[in-house]
Amino acid sequence: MWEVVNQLFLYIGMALIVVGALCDLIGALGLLRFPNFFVRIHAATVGVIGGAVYPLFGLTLIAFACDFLGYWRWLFASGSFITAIIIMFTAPAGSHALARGSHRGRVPVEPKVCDFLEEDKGRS
Amino acid sequence: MSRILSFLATFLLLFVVFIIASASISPMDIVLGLITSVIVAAFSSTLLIKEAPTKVFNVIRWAWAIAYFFYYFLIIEPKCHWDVVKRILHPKMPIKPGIVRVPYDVKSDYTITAVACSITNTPGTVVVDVDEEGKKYYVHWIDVKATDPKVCHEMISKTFEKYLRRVFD
Amino acid sequence: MTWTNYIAGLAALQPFLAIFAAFALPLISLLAKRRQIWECFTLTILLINFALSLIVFYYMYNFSCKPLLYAFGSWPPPIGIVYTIDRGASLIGLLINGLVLTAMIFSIRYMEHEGGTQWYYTLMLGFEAGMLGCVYTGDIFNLFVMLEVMSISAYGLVAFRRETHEAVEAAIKYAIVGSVATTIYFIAVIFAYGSFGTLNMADLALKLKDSTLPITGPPIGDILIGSTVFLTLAFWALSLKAAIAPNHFWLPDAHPAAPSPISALLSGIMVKVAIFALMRYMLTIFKGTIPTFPVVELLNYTLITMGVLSTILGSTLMLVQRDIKRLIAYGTILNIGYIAMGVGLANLSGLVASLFHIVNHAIGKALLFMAAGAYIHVTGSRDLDELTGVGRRMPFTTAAYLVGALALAGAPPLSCFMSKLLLFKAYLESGWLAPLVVVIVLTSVFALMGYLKVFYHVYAKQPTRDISSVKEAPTLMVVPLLVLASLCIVLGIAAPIIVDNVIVPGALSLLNTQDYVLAAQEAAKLIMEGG
Amino acid sequence: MNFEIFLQLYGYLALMVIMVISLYGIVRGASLIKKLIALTIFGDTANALIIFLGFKFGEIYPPVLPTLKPTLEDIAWFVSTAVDPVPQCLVITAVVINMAITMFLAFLVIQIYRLYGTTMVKKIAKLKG
Amino acid sequence: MKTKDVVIGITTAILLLVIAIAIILGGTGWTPLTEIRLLAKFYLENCFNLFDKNYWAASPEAVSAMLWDYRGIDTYYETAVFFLAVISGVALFRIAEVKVGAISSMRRELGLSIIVKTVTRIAFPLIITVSASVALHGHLTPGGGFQSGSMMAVAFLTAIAAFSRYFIEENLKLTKDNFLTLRSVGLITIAILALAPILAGSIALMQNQAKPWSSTPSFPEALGILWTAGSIFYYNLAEFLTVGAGFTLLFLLISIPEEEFRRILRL
Amino acid sequence: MSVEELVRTLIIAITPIFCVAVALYTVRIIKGPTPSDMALAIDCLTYDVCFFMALLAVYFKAPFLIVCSICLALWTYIFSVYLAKYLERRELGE
Amino acid sequence: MSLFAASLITFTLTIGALFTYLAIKSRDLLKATIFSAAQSATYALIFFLLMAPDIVLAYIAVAIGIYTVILLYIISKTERYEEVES
Repeated sequence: MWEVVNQLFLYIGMALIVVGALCDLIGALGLLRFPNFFVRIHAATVGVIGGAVYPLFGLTLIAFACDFLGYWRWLFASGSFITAIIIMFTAPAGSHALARGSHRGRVPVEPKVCDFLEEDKGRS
Repeated sequence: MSRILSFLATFLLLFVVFIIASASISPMDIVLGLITSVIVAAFSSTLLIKEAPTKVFNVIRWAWAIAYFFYYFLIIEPKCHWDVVKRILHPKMPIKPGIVRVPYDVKSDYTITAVACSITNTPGTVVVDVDEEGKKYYVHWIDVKATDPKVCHEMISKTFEKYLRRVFD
Repeated sequence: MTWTNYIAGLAALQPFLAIFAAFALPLISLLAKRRQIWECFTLTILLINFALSLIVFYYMYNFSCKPLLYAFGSWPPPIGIVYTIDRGASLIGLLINGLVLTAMIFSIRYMEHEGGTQWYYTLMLGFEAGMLGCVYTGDIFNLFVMLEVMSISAYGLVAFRRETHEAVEAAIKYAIVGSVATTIYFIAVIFAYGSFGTLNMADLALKLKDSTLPITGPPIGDILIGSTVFLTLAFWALSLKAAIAPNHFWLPDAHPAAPSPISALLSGIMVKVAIFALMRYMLTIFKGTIPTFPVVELLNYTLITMGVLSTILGSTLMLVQRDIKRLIAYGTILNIGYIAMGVGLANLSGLVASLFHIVNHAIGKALLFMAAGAYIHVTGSRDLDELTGVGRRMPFTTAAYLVGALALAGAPPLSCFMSKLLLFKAYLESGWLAPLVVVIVLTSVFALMGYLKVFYHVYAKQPTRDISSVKEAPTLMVVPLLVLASLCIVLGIAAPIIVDNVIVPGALSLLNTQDYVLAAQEAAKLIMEGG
Repeated sequence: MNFEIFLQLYGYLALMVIMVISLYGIVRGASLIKKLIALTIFGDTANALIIFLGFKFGEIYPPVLPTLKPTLEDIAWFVSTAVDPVPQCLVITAVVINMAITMFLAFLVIQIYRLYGTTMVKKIAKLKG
Repeated sequence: MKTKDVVIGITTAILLLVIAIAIILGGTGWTPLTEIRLLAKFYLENCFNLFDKNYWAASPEAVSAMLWDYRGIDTYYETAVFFLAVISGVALFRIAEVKVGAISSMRRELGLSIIVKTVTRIAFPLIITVSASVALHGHLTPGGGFQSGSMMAVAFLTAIAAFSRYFIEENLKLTKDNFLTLRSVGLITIAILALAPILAGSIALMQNQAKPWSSTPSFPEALGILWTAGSIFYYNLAEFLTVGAGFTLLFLLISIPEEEFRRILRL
Repeated sequence: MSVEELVRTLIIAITPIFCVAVALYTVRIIKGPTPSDMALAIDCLTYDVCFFMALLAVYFKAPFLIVCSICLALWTYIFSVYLAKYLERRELGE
Repeated sequence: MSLFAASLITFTLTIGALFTYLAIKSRDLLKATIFSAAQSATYALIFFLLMAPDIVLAYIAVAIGIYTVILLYIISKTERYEEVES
């Protein structure tokens, strides 16, 4: 039973890591290609959530399955899990704060379809 | 009473965090964890849990939270990722960015934050600002399909609110 | 454990205690908001330290001819950090303690109108600890840490008058230059560890002689290259800390900008601590041990050149200053030049002259700065033109100033005359370097002119403004001045006795690599065998 | 093995280049803040240099014994695989010390701006007269 | 200006060459290294050697053992450097207590948006707990007093950024005097721990375990189930408080608004 | 192929991808027209380094190295929050 | 030190040198601060690869956190642009 679960964990974890690496690459590409800061945030989200949180969860799963790490695999598991949770909490707050600060600091939003925040701020 | 409950809730949470952080359940870690959690909880319980600490002990809320966690990470996130990845890799970069208003209908700080974090964590939407009086987010959307607040709410944040209201509100 | 370890322990306790008191002082200042309590506390600690250093000094000169070793955490030399206290170190330690104590007593009244004196005293305690640690330590990395303790309190003290423009500006210049110097010293330590595989000074000396302490084994790298790079970088860093020209550029800004008692400490003793560390490296550890590549000799000649340069620079620039404290600060560069010239000779007579000049100059320079501080305290100005004539209303201060100035310029019966005479003699005996005596004589004359210029302005010149409100400085400021002045006279008159009984043994102990190494070896052997 | 030698030398060379660049920044930086940045980089590079001295080729491991009940074999394995702990100890001390100095310099820079209204070295020298 | 640039470039390049050549010629050992230095081997072999306790530090982490036992006095003075830097900063920014209520009520909008505030509220106790975990395992796993203390400072720093500096003073009821007190208490604990062997009759400052050549009462290796590695555990704990409080104190000071200072210094 | 070999091969295989990503982030940091862009790129870079550190800890079989990634994640958050605050207003402490 | 780790170190050091150069060159001090933070991140990875977890913990806290934050404080309290010398 445990054997099967371990194998499952291992393969899921490896798949997540591979996906994460690809997300990293694509996020970096997006960060390069996109035209302005606010659009780049989306690529950065791909890079952070897809490129760091998913693979860290995957690493947690792998650590359960890695017999060669011995007793210390619990430390691996807990460490990567805590890191993943921390990034999951803080990355959105950080990028939100950056976006808000940039918008107030007059970083250009062009190209854009609409900017209701600018309008609302202008009105009040 | 509520203060004691909030203290207890904070204490339990911190204890779990300590045990996970030290990755062992040896007697030494348990004793140290108890002491640390008591001290930290003593001065941060009011910070962490401002009102209605009974919510923390509600099992149904925790169940919803876990369900939401899996739903979010297994279904919503991959979908959004796939969408943005397509846009990045497409030679013409089909983007239509803009900042739209998204109204919300939740009460507590935690729900507002959780919904905002959920929106930000999905690629394609980023909360740029919050208007607490007008009860709306300003969301930067990579592909503006509609500018009407109702429709935006429908497309961006409805699912998150539905789950998170059950967890936090 | 024998009786000697307790004595070494007393030496090791001094910096520890000073830092302990510095840790406690902020707490005390929060609990008791009266400045008298802080002052009493600091004074008590400094008195205890002074008594301890006196005991160590007495013991070292009367009962022990070998260096004493103190092992922290009872770890023997190559494993842990040791303090090695020989006669020279105990002499400098006594000097440090005495001067800090004097400066502290002087500051009680001097700082009475300033806010935040608790931080001032805290930094002063830290400063003392840093200097003592630099002198006593027997570990090259510990020297780095202690240099930083000393430097950072010096930066803080220079910037203490935060509302004066030049103080903050001088502090930032000093801090940037000083931290570059200490980082370079750290790189030097890297090389020592890389090539020798040890951090202990005695072990370094042993490894140069194809021997070793237990555990560390033979050197790892090429000790020739390793020690060359180590010595060169350390030499540069320490010469910057010691303000030998051309590395003196920070001193004329930094030293006058500090409060006067701190200027006295900075000029009087801090630069000498760096010189002492240099002596440790060049004369005790690396002395004549690398026959194939004469790096030590090369550095000695460099030191002499730099010394000559600083004497000339210091003495000429002294004459054109308008600011009383700046003038005295240039005098420091001049005298550091003398000391460097003595050290550069690398023989007993040169070292004796240097060591005696360190003592004399420390006392004289502290006296001058404190007297200037008394003038400034009373009149509130540092410009010579505004100080004209105040000396007549302050007889004790002016008398003390005159004694100090004459002593520093080298007037015959006073202290520095003797040390300059020794230096003169050392150069006359040194063969082809003998023409350099001209420099000594000439710069002394310049120095005399510079100091007498101050005296002329302060005492002889007609006052340009109303000085009837000027009174003699408070007693607590005058007493330290008089004590230092009488020390100047005593050191001058009793010079033969002091040189024979104090300075020569100290210089001998500094030159005696054999005993220095033997102490470490014995400690290591004794402890390793479990006895 | 040759390739490893090349890598190690490249590491030293890169560190030297960084050190020279930062020294240049310290000497020639127009602003005190720039000097501060260069100073931090200089200190960090010195730290990296000493860590480079402590490493070795082969199987390596951090200098932490992963068990509380070691046997003799464990200790022998530990000694043969762990990297040099001495530079690490020195570097931690040096990092803290550099940080302390940088903090203090930062306070001084702010104070100098309050007094002089600028952080440019030349302007300060001019204002000082 | 160009010539000066060239001169500086050449001098720094000479430094580069000297050091690089010294390394390449083997000034710091053969290249590439496959063995570590003997002194380091000694530390590694003895820091947690249950079979020969003569030279042991009772801590399986060699770096912590070196920091607080083998080369303990270095760390003591390193703490002093940090302490003196803080004191210099306090002396430079010495200021009467800022009237808290007046200013915070004057300015309507403090801190960042509600999202960051709420995340900080959640993260604050969690970060402190994680840092405490690192501090309490400092003698067993990497990390120690300084590292965990600076992690604790993260919590207060986020609080300063996300709310404002008045948040710490008003909501947490911690003023800069409290931090100074906490810091002093931590430092005095360190000093007393270092002095304890002397008071117990040894002659060695900062002695952790009794040695055969210095057989005095040593720090107990463990308190019941709690392995304390002699004194290293207590040192780490005290340093944890000290560093956390020190950083917070400095950042509280530096985040006092500039207007306040200009008013006090009358600029 | 044993589990160990499998995992180690995987890690070595994805390292080039990681390096390319880091290089691309670097390009963005250098090009970034505004400080916000640079900060964003650094955020991504450090979070990726964070994940990579955890991965390498498995590769080196050194459990203690995993603590570093927690610390790095925390401080990166501080970095971005303070930069945001700088962009938003003049006094950082309010 | 395997070949794998050594080549990673080489790569990281190159990027670190690049960032240092940019940090010194940049006239915008805010950008210089960010460059130095990036340089610190590369150094953290190097320390990690050289198996020094203790240093990584201390170094990250100091270099990425404290230095950057304090430089931001300075820039916000003083001035952002370095003037070009004439």
